[in-house]
Amino acid sequence: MNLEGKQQVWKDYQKEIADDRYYYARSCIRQTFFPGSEWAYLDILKNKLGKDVLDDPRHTTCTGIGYHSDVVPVQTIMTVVARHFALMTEAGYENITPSCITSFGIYTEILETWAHHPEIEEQIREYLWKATGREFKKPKNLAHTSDIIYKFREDIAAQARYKLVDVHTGRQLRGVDHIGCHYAKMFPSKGIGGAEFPAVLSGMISSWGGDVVDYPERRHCCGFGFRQYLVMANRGYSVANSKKKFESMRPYEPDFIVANCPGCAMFLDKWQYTISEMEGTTYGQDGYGIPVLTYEELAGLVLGYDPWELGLQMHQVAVEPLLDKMGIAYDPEMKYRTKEGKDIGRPKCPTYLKV
Amino acid sequence: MHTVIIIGGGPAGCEAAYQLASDGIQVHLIEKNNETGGNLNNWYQLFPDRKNAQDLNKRLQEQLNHPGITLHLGMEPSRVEKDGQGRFSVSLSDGSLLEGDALLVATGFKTFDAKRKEEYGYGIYENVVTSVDLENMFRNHAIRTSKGDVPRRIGIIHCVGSRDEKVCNFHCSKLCCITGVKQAIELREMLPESEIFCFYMDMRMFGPGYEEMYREAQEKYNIKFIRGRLSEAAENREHQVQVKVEDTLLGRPLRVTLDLMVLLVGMEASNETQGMARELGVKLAPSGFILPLDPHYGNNLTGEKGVFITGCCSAPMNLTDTLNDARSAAVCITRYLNMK
Amino acid sequence: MGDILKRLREDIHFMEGFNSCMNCGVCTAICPAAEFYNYDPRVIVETVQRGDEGEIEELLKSDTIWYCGECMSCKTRCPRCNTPGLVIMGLRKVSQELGYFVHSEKGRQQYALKHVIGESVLKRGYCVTPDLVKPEMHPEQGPVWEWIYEHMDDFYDRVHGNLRKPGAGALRAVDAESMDELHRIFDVTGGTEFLNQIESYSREKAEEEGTDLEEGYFLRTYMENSGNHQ
Amino acid sequence: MNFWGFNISETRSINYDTNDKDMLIHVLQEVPSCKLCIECGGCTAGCTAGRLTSFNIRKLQMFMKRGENKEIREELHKCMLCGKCILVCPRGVDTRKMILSMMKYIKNNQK
Amino acid sequence: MYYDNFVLPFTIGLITLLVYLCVRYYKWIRSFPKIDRIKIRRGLFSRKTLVSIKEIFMESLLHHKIFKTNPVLGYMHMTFAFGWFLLIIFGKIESMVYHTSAFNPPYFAIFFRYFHPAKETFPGSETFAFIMDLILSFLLLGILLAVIKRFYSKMFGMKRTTKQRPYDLLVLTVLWLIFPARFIAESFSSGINGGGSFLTHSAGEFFATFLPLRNLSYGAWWTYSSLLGLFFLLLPFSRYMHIPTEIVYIFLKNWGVEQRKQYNGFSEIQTNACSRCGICINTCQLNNSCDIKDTQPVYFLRRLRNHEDFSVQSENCLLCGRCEAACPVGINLNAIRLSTRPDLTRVTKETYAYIKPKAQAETPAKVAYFAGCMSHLTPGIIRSMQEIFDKAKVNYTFIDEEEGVCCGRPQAICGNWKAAKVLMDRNQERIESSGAEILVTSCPICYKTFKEDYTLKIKIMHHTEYIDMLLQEGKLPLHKNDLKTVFHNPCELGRGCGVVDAPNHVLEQVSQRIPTRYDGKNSLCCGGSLANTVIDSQQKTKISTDTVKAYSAYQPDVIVTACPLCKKTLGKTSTSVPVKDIAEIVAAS
Repeated sequence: MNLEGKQQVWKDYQKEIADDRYYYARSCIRQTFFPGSEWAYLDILKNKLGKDVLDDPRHTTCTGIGYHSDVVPVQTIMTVVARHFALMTEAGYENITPSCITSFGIYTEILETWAHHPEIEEQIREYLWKATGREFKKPKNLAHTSDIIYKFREDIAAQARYKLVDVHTGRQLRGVDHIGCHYAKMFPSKGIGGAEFPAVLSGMISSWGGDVVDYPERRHCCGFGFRQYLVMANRGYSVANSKKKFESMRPYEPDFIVANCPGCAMFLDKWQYTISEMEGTTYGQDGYGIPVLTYEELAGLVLGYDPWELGLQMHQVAVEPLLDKMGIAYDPEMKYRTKEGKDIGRPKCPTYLKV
Repeated sequence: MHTVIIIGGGPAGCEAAYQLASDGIQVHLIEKNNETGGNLNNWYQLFPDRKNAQDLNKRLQEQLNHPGITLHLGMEPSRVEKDGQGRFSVSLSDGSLLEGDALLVATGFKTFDAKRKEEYGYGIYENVVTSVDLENMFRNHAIRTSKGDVPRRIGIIHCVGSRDEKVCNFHCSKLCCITGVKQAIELREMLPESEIFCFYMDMRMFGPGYEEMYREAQEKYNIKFIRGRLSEAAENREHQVQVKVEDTLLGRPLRVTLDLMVLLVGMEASNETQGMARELGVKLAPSGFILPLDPHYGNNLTGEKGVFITGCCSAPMNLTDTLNDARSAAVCITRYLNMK
Repeated sequence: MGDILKRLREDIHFMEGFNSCMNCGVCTAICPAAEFYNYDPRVIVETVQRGDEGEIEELLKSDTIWYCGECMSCKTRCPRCNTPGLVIMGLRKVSQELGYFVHSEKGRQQYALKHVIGESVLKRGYCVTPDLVKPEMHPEQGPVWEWIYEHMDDFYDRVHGNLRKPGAGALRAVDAESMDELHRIFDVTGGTEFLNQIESYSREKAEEEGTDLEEGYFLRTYMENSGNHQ
Repeated sequence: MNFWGFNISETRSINYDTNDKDMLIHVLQEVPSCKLCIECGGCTAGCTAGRLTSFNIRKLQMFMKRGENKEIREELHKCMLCGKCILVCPRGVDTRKMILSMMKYIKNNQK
Repeated sequence: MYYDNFVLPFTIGLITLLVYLCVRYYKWIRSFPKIDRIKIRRGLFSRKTLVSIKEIFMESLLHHKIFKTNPVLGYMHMTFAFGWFLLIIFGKIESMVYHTSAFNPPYFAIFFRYFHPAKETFPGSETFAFIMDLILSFLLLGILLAVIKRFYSKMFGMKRTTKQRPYDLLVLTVLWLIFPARFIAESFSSGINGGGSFLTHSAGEFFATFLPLRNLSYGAWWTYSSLLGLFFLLLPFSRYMHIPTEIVYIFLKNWGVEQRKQYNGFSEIQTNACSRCGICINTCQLNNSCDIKDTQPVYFLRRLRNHEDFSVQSENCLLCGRCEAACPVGINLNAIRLSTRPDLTRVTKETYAYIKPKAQAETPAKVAYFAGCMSHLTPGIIRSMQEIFDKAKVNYTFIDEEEGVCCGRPQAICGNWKAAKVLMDRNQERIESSGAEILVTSCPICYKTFKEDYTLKIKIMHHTEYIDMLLQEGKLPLHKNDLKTVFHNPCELGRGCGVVDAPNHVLEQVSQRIPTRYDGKNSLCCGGSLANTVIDSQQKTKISTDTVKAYSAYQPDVIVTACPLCKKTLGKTSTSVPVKDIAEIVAAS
């Protein structure tokens, strides 16, 4: 693959990202499955990069999962999002940073729709006023939280305690990125690097010393498909799509997967377990899975955060092989304990997948 | 004696120059490159008769030896002005000035920049080439993958940069289909063992002998035609290209790995065509080509009196049509000059 | 123009997603649903383009429109700037408005989605919360999740969660005032009505079948798979 | 219902790389005119069996060309061999012989 | 006792042959289906046997049919068969007269001239000698013709003669040599001892002038006997097996044995009854239009007999039946060819399960019209039939107007009888549910199978017959016009079902029908036949072009046929003369 060609593409897809003062919009899935990532993101921004970021206790879900499950109408989700804009405006912020690809896609779509159809924006303003008595200004800048990390990836690299390098051999660690469909497929110009050769995560990997693997099914959906996962009967679709990706990336022997979207991260992690149970197949080395990280976790590891504080024990696929390669010190005893060190038992072992 | 200035020394400009000169008109032919022929210089064989393109090119060049024709090679018009009597003065890049009674724009087309279709990976994947690159490979008689192997499976992708809103080209370039068929046949002749696919949406076999050539490609050369537009290409570890299309006539997604992928790049108005249109205040069609005064009767005329157009600056055309169009433009100009 | 078409043309997703189709199949080529279901977004758009009311009605009553995963990969590709995914959203909306969704196995699942996601939004202010991911309903989540689920209260603290507590932070409880506002937004914008509509059509269907909506019918829509979808 | 409540779906994609093209080779040898098909669907439009059931001769031959032999095994016996399709084909494909050739292949390669 | 060792080759050969034939025929006949064996038992002592004997005389000896087709060829065959027959008969009589007993060993009559001392006279010995010489010369002339035919076949009005393989050439040579050998042996004996008549006597005297006959004569008799014995031993494995087999076949045929769908002993008998006269080669349009020269019955049957691969030849046949109509032996060529086509179908309960039965008609119409699949591509035929029904005020129901089912014959003619049977059963149900009394079809293919393979209890008519009936009953108003027509009788209709007169009647009543040499059962094939799966569309087009050319030579205004397939096929190539269906002509008149 010709890197220069890719760099040419990346040049065309550089979006504007605000420097500071972000209004944080949380994600239902991230907080459920990766609460440590959320904390790490806020902590990195505030304490490592010295940025002003507001975690507003009042905002709700964007209803995105309901919207894409077709149980929440478009006017409703627009008004819910408009309320978030109002909260942001009231708090004196102009830059909104959702921490979820579904939300990011929806925010982008809503702003685009309003740009094309001002009458809809007007209608939504009326709805919001009627329902909450609030008014809003549209955000000046919309960026996904990963965009922010991408923007400051070199600052993070400068503070890094670990690199994405195998400390035993000096080999660059191979990382596979998964940016999530709604990040750039709907509006390629809103994603760093565009939809075809996205750079938002691969940029982080490169900056932090790793090697990016561009495999054939890189762009394929993880298979969430909203209703296709949420309803049990449909999950065959969901897992099959992830499997397709695993099969395609396996020959490249990646050391880790980093995902943009909390949903994708969760699925790529959990489906490895399911596939191993159903078919006996594992995709990592020596019977392990391929560790799946969120970009916050990746940044956290590079910056030397404690893996268990980041919540890496919540992953079904063991992350220890990656930690070992990176030379990160961790206390295996503490993996499944509470903050206070209380023993609350440990998860059962899967049949095939080594943990 | 009348003088006509022709801008662009491709097949259209050359043929028009010769026709006008033969009618006793003084012709100035301006060509930006150091040789005439334009895009024809990049071609190996012509369709449907598979004649060597350079033979035709040579013939056109020889015609330019006519004493009535003055060639200005390596020149570009920097400014064009029209006086009250309808005479044109054209300043050339070397500072010289030409004067003429009529202006013929023959600035032609350029091929679509395949890099703009990122998902096809041109310039990124090692074994993705354009139809222009392939012509070059034909001329060197070397069809090889980046590793130097004989490609065992080759896919030809139609409609690259044509009929595609995503690159703002709504128009059909019309020649790519037959070019694809021709190239498939040429590939087969050089690589008798390879499997060759064409991924098309419609086979637009508009010219005489084209449909027959298409049929022959199927029957004699065993070229496989699959109706489905390329959606996405990816490179695997062996640097092969994995393509995803829908086999639309089966209604099922199709996955196939190619050793070499050829993009049939479409035609766009050349930068010079667009520049001349701006300079002369001539209207452009939404496709970016120059809009003729009337699509049936005035296809060599523009809204600007004394400014004529010919060849691919007004629409994608094959060589036959281009040469016809050039002759037709010559007739229009002669009549215009006689009425003046 | 028939009622369905009229409704479709008024739908913003449909408006944005449908221009004209030349059947090139670019959408189907990369569609994750076309890969695993008997599904072809190109054909959906073509059907809509033909504009036959009866045909579209049949489509709205079929499993077909429910196969899409709304990943919107199709939007990136279409050379005519259609978005079959958005067309699907329009079709699904109309199917639910007119009650056609209960005619198909996959359509009936809307009740399960309403029951799980819709109600969660209105109850908790989130689409998904840890307590919603019950291990018995989510065997694929694996033993680690089961362990987390069982020690939810002890565990989230460790990873800086603020589970069901006031204030900021992951998994915090949404305050009452915000919940009120959320409910009012649903009322004002038709969100509540839409959810009720799904429920009432589903209730009719459940009664017709003699099952209890929240138990038997819910479980059926959540788990039923005829296997005839490929 | 299994423990999971679902199975991993199988792909519907045609995988040309791995599909078995043995039947294709056999049929093309016996009926070279198959190469001439332009997939216009004329054969299918007038098909006697096609009026009564889902039989689609155009697709059948395309499935063969892609090596999707399972579809052929499922569909082939629906043909009545009436030969109407031959009269319609604008490219002179011997569609009926193609069917016979497939039948022959399947008969000779039964597992 | 009249005996010499040289008779041994002949005698052993003859006995071996007879034993072989008995075993062989017994085996074949035993493999017949029961019904056919019953027919033999019933026919054996009936008039049919006498009829057979007459036919054997006419065909096996006189070769009357070959004579009719080609006199020179007929003469050649006759000299061989009849000449030899006479030689045996008169020789036997001669020996009986001499011996005054009917019981003498079979070789005695054959080698009479050796055993009979020349000086010894008996009643009519001179006459017998004369007759025997006459027959021998007759035979020798036949051989001369055969030799000429082999090297120069055009003289016989044949484009080409049957090609032989080396073994056949050997047997042929042996056969050719038998009579010259007899001639030489008899001449030599005559040259030594006298006797014989104008041929052998004169030759004997002539040979005696320069040959040591005493040394040679005995050897000549050995040669003659050996050739005969060799011929008998070789015969069962050569084309000359047809000589005895044809006789057996004629008996069996007349007793009512039929060629069935399976290839069985009767097929073997027919295969062996082919004399390879080669007449089929010249009637075959694949030969005439496409230059295909290996598939005609003579070659096909030879492959069958020799157990060579016949799969291509089996399929490469239009089943137009022109060869069968011309075959002097009357072999069921189409049926045999069809019986060799393998059934590729496997019937399960899924087979054609999608064909649903039709509801019983509440008020049945008198006539049920079945257009046939192909007719739906020639809507002119259907519309004309509907007009005709309306004009004749016939109450009819259109069975396959919307959802037709194929008659099953296209499957059957590929050998796929199993699937065909399912189709036929389902279709029969649907036809019966109409409750009609007459089934009219526009397609001769359907017509043939309705008549032969279905068990319909209603009257089945092709539309030509039906229109003819309407005209005869005066139910159809008639206007004769000046249109000059020629009639192309579809293979399945004329030769296939014997419908010859009806279309001619109809055409004569509505137009100026020009008689052609292709009328009736001599009609050509249009080339569109579904039966041939080997030739490609260009070759079919060639046949059709030639057929159109043949009809166009009569300068008709229109070529009329009575089959949608013929109409489409001929119409494809006939650009100057329109091709119409008889129904269209009638409807327009």
